[in-house]
Amino acid sequence: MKSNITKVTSHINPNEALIFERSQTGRVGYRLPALDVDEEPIATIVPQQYLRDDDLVGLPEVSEVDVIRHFVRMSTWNYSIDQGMYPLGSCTMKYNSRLNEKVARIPGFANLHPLTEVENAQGALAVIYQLQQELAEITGLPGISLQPAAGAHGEMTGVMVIRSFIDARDGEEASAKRRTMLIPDSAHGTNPASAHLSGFSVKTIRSTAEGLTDLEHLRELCAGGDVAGLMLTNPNTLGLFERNIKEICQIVHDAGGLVYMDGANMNALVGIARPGDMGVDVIHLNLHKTFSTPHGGGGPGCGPCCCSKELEPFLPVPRVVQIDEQFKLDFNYPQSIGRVKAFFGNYGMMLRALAYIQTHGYDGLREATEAAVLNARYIANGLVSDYEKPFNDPPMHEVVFTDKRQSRKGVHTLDIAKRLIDYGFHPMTIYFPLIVQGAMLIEPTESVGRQELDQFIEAMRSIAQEAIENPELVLSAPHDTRIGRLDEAAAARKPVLRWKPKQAATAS
Amino acid sequence: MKSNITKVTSHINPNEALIFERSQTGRVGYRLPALDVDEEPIATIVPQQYLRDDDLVGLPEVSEVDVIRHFVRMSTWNYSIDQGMYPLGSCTMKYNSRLNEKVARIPGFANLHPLTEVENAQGALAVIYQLQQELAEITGLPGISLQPAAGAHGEMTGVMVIRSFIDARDGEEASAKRRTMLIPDSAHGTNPASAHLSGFSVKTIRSTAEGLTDLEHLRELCAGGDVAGLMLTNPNTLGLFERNIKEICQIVHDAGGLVYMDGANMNALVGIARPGDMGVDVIHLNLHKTFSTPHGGGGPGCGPCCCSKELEPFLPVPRVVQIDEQFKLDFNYPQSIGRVKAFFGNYGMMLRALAYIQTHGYDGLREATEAAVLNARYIANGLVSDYEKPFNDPPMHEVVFTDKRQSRKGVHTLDIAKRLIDYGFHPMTIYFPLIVQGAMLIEPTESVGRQELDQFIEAMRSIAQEAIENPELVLSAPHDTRIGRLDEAAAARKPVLRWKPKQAATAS
Amino acid sequence: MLEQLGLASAADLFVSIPKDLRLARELQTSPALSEIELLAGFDRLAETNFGAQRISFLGAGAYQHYVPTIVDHLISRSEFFTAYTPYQPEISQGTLQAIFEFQTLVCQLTGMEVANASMYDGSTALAEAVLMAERVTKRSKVIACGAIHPEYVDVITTYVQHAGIELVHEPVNPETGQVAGALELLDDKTAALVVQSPNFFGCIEDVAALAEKAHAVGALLIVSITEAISLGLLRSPGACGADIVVAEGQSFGVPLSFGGPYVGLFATREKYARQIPGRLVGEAYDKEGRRGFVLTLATREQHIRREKATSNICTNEGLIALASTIYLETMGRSGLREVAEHCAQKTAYAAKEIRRIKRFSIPFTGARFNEFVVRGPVAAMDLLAKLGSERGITGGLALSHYFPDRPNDFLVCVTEMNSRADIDALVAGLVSLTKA
Amino acid sequence: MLEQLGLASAADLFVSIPKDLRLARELQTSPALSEIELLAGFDRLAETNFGAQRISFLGAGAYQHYVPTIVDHLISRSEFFTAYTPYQPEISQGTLQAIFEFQTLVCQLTGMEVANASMYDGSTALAEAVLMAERVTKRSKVIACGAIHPEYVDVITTYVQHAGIELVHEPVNPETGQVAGALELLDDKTAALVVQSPNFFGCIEDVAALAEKAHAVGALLIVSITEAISLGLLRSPGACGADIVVAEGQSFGVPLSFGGPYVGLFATREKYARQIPGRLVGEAYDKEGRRGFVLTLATREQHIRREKATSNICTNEGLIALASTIYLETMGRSGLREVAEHCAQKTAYAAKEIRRIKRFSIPFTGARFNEFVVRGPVAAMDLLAKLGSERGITGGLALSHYFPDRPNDFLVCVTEMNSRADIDALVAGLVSLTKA
Ligand SMILES: Cc1ncc(COP(=O)(O)O)c(C=O)c1O
Ligand SMILES: Cc1ncc(COP(=O)(O)O)c(C=O)c1O
Repeated sequence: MKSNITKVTSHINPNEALIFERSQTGRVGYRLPALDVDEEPIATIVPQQYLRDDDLVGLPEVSEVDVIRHFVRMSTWNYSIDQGMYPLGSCTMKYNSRLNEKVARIPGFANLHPLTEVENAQGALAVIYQLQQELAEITGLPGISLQPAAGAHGEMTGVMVIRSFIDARDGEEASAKRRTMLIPDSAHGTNPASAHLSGFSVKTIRSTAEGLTDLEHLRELCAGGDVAGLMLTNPNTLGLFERNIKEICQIVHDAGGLVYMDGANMNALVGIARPGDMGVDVIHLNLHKTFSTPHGGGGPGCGPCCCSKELEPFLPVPRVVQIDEQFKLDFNYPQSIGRVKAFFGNYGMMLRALAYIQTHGYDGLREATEAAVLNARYIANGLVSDYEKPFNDPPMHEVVFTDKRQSRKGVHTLDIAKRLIDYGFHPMTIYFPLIVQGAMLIEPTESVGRQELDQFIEAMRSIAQEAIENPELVLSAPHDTRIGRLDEAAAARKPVLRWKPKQAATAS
Repeated sequence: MKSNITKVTSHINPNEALIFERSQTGRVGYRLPALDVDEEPIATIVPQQYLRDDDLVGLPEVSEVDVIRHFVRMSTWNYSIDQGMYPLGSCTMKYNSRLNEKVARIPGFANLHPLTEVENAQGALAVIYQLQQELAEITGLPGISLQPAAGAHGEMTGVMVIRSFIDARDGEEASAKRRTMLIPDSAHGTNPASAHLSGFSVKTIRSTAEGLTDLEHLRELCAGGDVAGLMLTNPNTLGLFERNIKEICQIVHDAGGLVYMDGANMNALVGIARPGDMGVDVIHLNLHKTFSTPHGGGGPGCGPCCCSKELEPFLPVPRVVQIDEQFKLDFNYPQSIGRVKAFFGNYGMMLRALAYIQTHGYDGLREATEAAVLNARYIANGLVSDYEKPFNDPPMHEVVFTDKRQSRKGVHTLDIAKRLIDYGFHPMTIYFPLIVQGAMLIEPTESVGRQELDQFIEAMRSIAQEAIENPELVLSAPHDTRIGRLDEAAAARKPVLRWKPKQAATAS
Repeated sequence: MLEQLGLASAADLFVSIPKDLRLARELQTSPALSEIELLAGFDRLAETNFGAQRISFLGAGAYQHYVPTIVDHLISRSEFFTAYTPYQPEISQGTLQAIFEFQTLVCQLTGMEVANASMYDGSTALAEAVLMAERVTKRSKVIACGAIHPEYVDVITTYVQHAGIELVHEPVNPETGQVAGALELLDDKTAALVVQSPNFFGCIEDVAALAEKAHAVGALLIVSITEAISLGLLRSPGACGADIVVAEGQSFGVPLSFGGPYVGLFATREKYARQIPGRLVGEAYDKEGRRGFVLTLATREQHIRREKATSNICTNEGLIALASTIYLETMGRSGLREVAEHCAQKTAYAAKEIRRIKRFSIPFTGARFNEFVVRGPVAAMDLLAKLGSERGITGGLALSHYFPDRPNDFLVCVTEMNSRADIDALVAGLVSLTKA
Repeated sequence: MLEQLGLASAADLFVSIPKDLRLARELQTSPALSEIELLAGFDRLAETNFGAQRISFLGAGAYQHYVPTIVDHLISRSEFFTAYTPYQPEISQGTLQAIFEFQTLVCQLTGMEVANASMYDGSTALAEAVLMAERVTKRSKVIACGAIHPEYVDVITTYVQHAGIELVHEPVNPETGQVAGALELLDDKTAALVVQSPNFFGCIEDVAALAEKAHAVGALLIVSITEAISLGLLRSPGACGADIVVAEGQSFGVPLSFGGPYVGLFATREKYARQIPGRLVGEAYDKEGRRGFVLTLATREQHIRREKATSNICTNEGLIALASTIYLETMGRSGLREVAEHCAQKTAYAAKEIRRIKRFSIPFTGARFNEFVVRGPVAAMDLLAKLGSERGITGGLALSHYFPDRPNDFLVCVTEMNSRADIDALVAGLVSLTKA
């Protein structure tokens, strides 16, 4: 326990100001080489009317050491994978290898311009091609586009591919009648949003009490003849494998639709089962989950779209192909949905993902999957005595619990999550999926050992105990952080989204 | 204030165990390429009697992510320059440029073997040569050896140079009578220790009430005819410039001795004044202080020895010389004291120091000195109202205060230092120099801005206030750290200097 | 552990997967490589990327700028690059405060009132801006004006194809290289004018004039910027009257990395804040009145609004936004200006020198920042190929790449990274390779 | 700030320096360079270090080993590399716990009871060991046995020259390459025998036998190791009876870096703990019983004992000791063994292949770990120079560098970094360059 300090208010780390508040006129943190061409008056180069006249007032003026201290201090306010278990369900917070970071920084890749003529970028294209091959083998789906920048972007791509395919198959007119995308109620929010972006309207499929897709409801919805496809996550967002997947695909296919699989949960399947073998037509992967490219505080990601041979002509262009030992860009896909991003996508992530696949090897990939599932199972087993587990099926790589028992004492999922922070853990995903009241979705990944799993289980049990004996303690958590719970409602009511100088702020 | 949490004992960061306590049989964190030569039974290569038979039991068995988490967590228990002001007097804790780190990691340097033939290491030798030239200009002393690995090592080198010089000048027999090294009572402990290593006995010179070398005492000690030299720090360890330095040198020289200057405080002089111009014969520099090579939690350092033309023949071999545009190693210094270290010294530090000198430029070097002195002066000014300042002379790059006023309330230097931790600062150097009772030696360096200086002054004043109003608060500091004050006496009484497995520990 | 769970083998973990769906063999992916082998393999591949080793004058949407060493050091801190989206503000303040600073910097530079936490890149940011203009105005025609990056146009085209938006094009004035300006298609059905400035041919557009025209019919003006360093010198789009400003932020401290990851900047007027796609960070306070930052206005987003969200974006470009933030704070007020000036000055020098070469011309008269089109006497593709293989210089981008009707044109970009000697070498190369 | 202090100019800060001692001009050092220029300059210099770009078989006290990527990442954390000596334990536990682990690892590997927090390098650690032996035994003769690294011998010679220690040498057995073994100089005035194993010629010494002889007359045995990886395979000096063990730790994850910074390991028996030079970290507890670590037994050290200290060392090699600690923990129990085995196996292969070359021989019969002397038919200096310039291979160290009487001998070192193809290329080079 901390003794009663009265004066500790100026501890530097907890109080690092905004950089704008630290700025002092005239300080600089950079140096450029002297200009080596004769300097012309700037207005002779750019007409005055196009020149900036605000002198960039407000931009910070700080020294290099100011910047270093600013960000080093701020960094200490973050929790990160490198500090411990980060069991955020659906996010696959696994260890990000330092080696992969080094690979991405090799100057021959890092300094390569995306518009370099292909003859001078063969190594870079080889990486794309190899990664395509590896992902095709892993998913069992031969058509791969690495252009999408994240999972949601991959979804949009995949759904557009479905739409273009149906347009081509049925003709515009018939296709215009197929504008429904089926999405389970447990799906991630990006699924309906992506479907909407592609011009589909969404119909929601119920989940069964077991936590699986309701086949009856699916059949019912498919009967209308307006179904373009189904977007299904597998294992689903409850961490359960949709064991009727083959039948599901059959039903959708029979109704003239296609099956999109959200591959965000591939960490449960790599090396064990392949979407392509299940009847799925198109999926996206999150390289920033399953393939360990760093989350970076919220990106960048990379969301490859992988599809069957049939759908391949519809993937974005350009595609990277190999012709006579040479890697080329092929733009000649007249049925393509078009480009979804400038250049080739988030290339740096591809380097890292390929490095991940190659350092693991086929056996290492399978073992990672096994460990991820084993760890989730171990947690499921360890917590079932203290928390409500709404579904009986053995979980795959993640497991969902609820606050049902704790809420009787007024302690809710949010409180449990916040209290976990005091125990040194990042909380699990909370209130997702939406269909489970008070959901706590726990995904340990393969990157934790038994010691840490035990610590986590112990912490969760201890919180369950606290919820009974001392609920106030849980309700007021976290106690050990730089700031307490923030008033998010007030923040949204009168949003302050940028810093402004003091006077200006009061003036406006 | 933290509320009364009762259960937070398992926070991961605060409780990272020793790696040996985390070890689990069979875990590995590395992978080597498969052996690509035919494997022979190992005993046919190395006779059994020479082979290890303990199977390396006890060495850790952990995964890569275990290692990452282990050190990342442990790192968070350290204070560092990058987090804030580190006003450790005599240590010159200035910002360590990231650019210099990058330079030291350029593969053409980092992968270069020290026994590479000189024709294949011209760039590396050029760096040594250039740095020698720059340091010669900065110190005004033309003979430079970069071989010493730290300040103390440079001292030993310099003192041995003096001894060999006197041997050569006076002959072995006469020289044998000159075995006294004079050292002020304010000197750093390495000075007498280095003198001793070189076979000298030490006589201590008193400081005056003003904090300077007592000239009378010096003359007295020099009268004996046994004086080989004087080791003087300038500015001295009280942060005061020895303004009689010229006279001091004269007295010593007249007595047949030489003057060694401890250059640890060169951050007060670079670009402003040069030891060579003061009459000094030999000095060492601390590249890890004045020239910003990182302290690294206690090294590595680099302690170049710089001397006059007269003493140059006595420097360690090999020397790096330039002959017809080619850099060579010259071993042909028959009067040399010999080698003080294998290879060329701490080469990586030389790269960084040269980068420091080149990015600053001559004007930047001078400005850094001015800022360092200005900052110390600002602190002196800011604290004089609350703390006892034992010397009147304006301080150079560091300033000494004492706990005289606070100790009346039972609050001592140690307590003030510990309390400063709660305010987010690293403490100053304490109880050094030994001649000032309750010394607090404060060296801000040039790497702090006014905002931080003001925060520091405010913190110190606040502590002075606390010492009056609530001494207990200061006496029990720090309050905000992972552990409290450790029982160092007990630790020294029954030293535990290594981890041992539990059983073995109880067995032994 | 398996034992403790009552399982006989790892395979038992997967009983919920029907047997016939389980892979009965190992994957046929690469066997495991050691670090030594892996690095050697990637090094070998990297060596064949000759483009990365040459003096380069390639721009066209991705720019070579100096990145201060501290940027990579700071983004490589575990606490930043191995954290996730800051959903738990109490243990994510580092990321949140950095994003708040990012949003502020983007506002300051673009002259706008609000900015989001980043988009995937400039091209997708532009597509999202078009979708947003439709939402805001409830109109469906969008006019792409003049020389917009062709790949950006492609991306918009993909995004709008199912959104009921009609994308039409206003041509380039062949003399000036700027928007032709007649704008006959502009009417009260128009949701937005889209303009890029400096445009794909390097010419600075008269953004203020376009804003006026757009506003006259109640349309929005969307300004797209591919070379964000231009903001250090050129009047901000906000000051010119833009309603939405998007930019590719790669120039702010992000390596070329063969096209990504980069970062899309997205800024608009305060009144449209609730129509912005993507994440927003706002100020918030705890019970004790301590300031912090949180993700806010989340009701716009997919995880709450699902198909009615302002966008489907979830993961954005957090770490790259952080890199830009560090870059901008390090360069600061004077550095950004200085870099921009060096670009403009060196470009002016290069243009002057190239114009002097026999049979070379600069077809467009519009004012430029750091890019311009050069017309040579031979096919640009061949000329540049030779310049590369014989002189080790990447001389620019052959415009035939996108415009088959411009065989002899190529786009040259000059930044602070090109020394005068580089420029002189380019000129010398062009001279000698086109000698009769 | 100047103003506030009542000063007119920066020059006024220096009034306590007599005017005639102040520099009246600017220094004539380099003008300020930008990051771009600085890096370009160092890159240019680095390119002329051809040695760094070649396949190499150089050892002789500095070794090429694989360094896992995480080592550099971790030591580059601000909290480690910009901290100082852990004088304030409450805010230095990261450094302190790491050193405690380092000390433990050194003990485990050397088979000794206590180890210090590091010395400058292997050579100075050996010199300090010799000084310590004198302190412990109060005897003054030290016998350097057999093939000790010549630069280490030089360093001992420098250190002992004023310490009243007589340094004598026991020759090498010209057949085996090991210590001749007669040890006629060994007597009850002897403070210590010093032996290196594997020795400078790569031969493993019979350390146990030497320990027995030393102990028989009350002398200590000091064992010096330059190739610390050998500890993964060879019996530990402690198990052989050594009293002080010193080693160069560079092989444990430290780049070659043209000779430094490296790290000296220093270990001995518990009973000599208070005679150890340098820093020691020990376990300690706070009032609440929480375990921590502190610098301890400081009364041995210069800052307290001044001229009576066990050494003058203050700054040591903290960060490099940390790198070694990370290396050792990453490789761990099995990795260290595996690296050592690869070295031994590849070296055996190389020796076998080289022995087959006409007119080449391996003069010493002593067992080896990863280095051995080769005798060629021509001057080694010339042969190696040609191998470098014509084949791009650094074939080893010409022994004439240290021993003019061994013109045709060179020392070859093979580690896990040398592939079989590298070895075959070396052999092919030797064959073709010595064809009559
Ligand atoms: C199940 C699921 N689908 C889709 C996504 C969207 O992926 P991204 O954030 O990369 O756009 C996520 C990630 O949050 C997810 O968990
Ligand atoms: C005044 C003074 N002299 C000498 C030294 C010794 O330098 P080093 O620690 O590099 O051996 C120090 C450093 O602590 C010092 O402050």
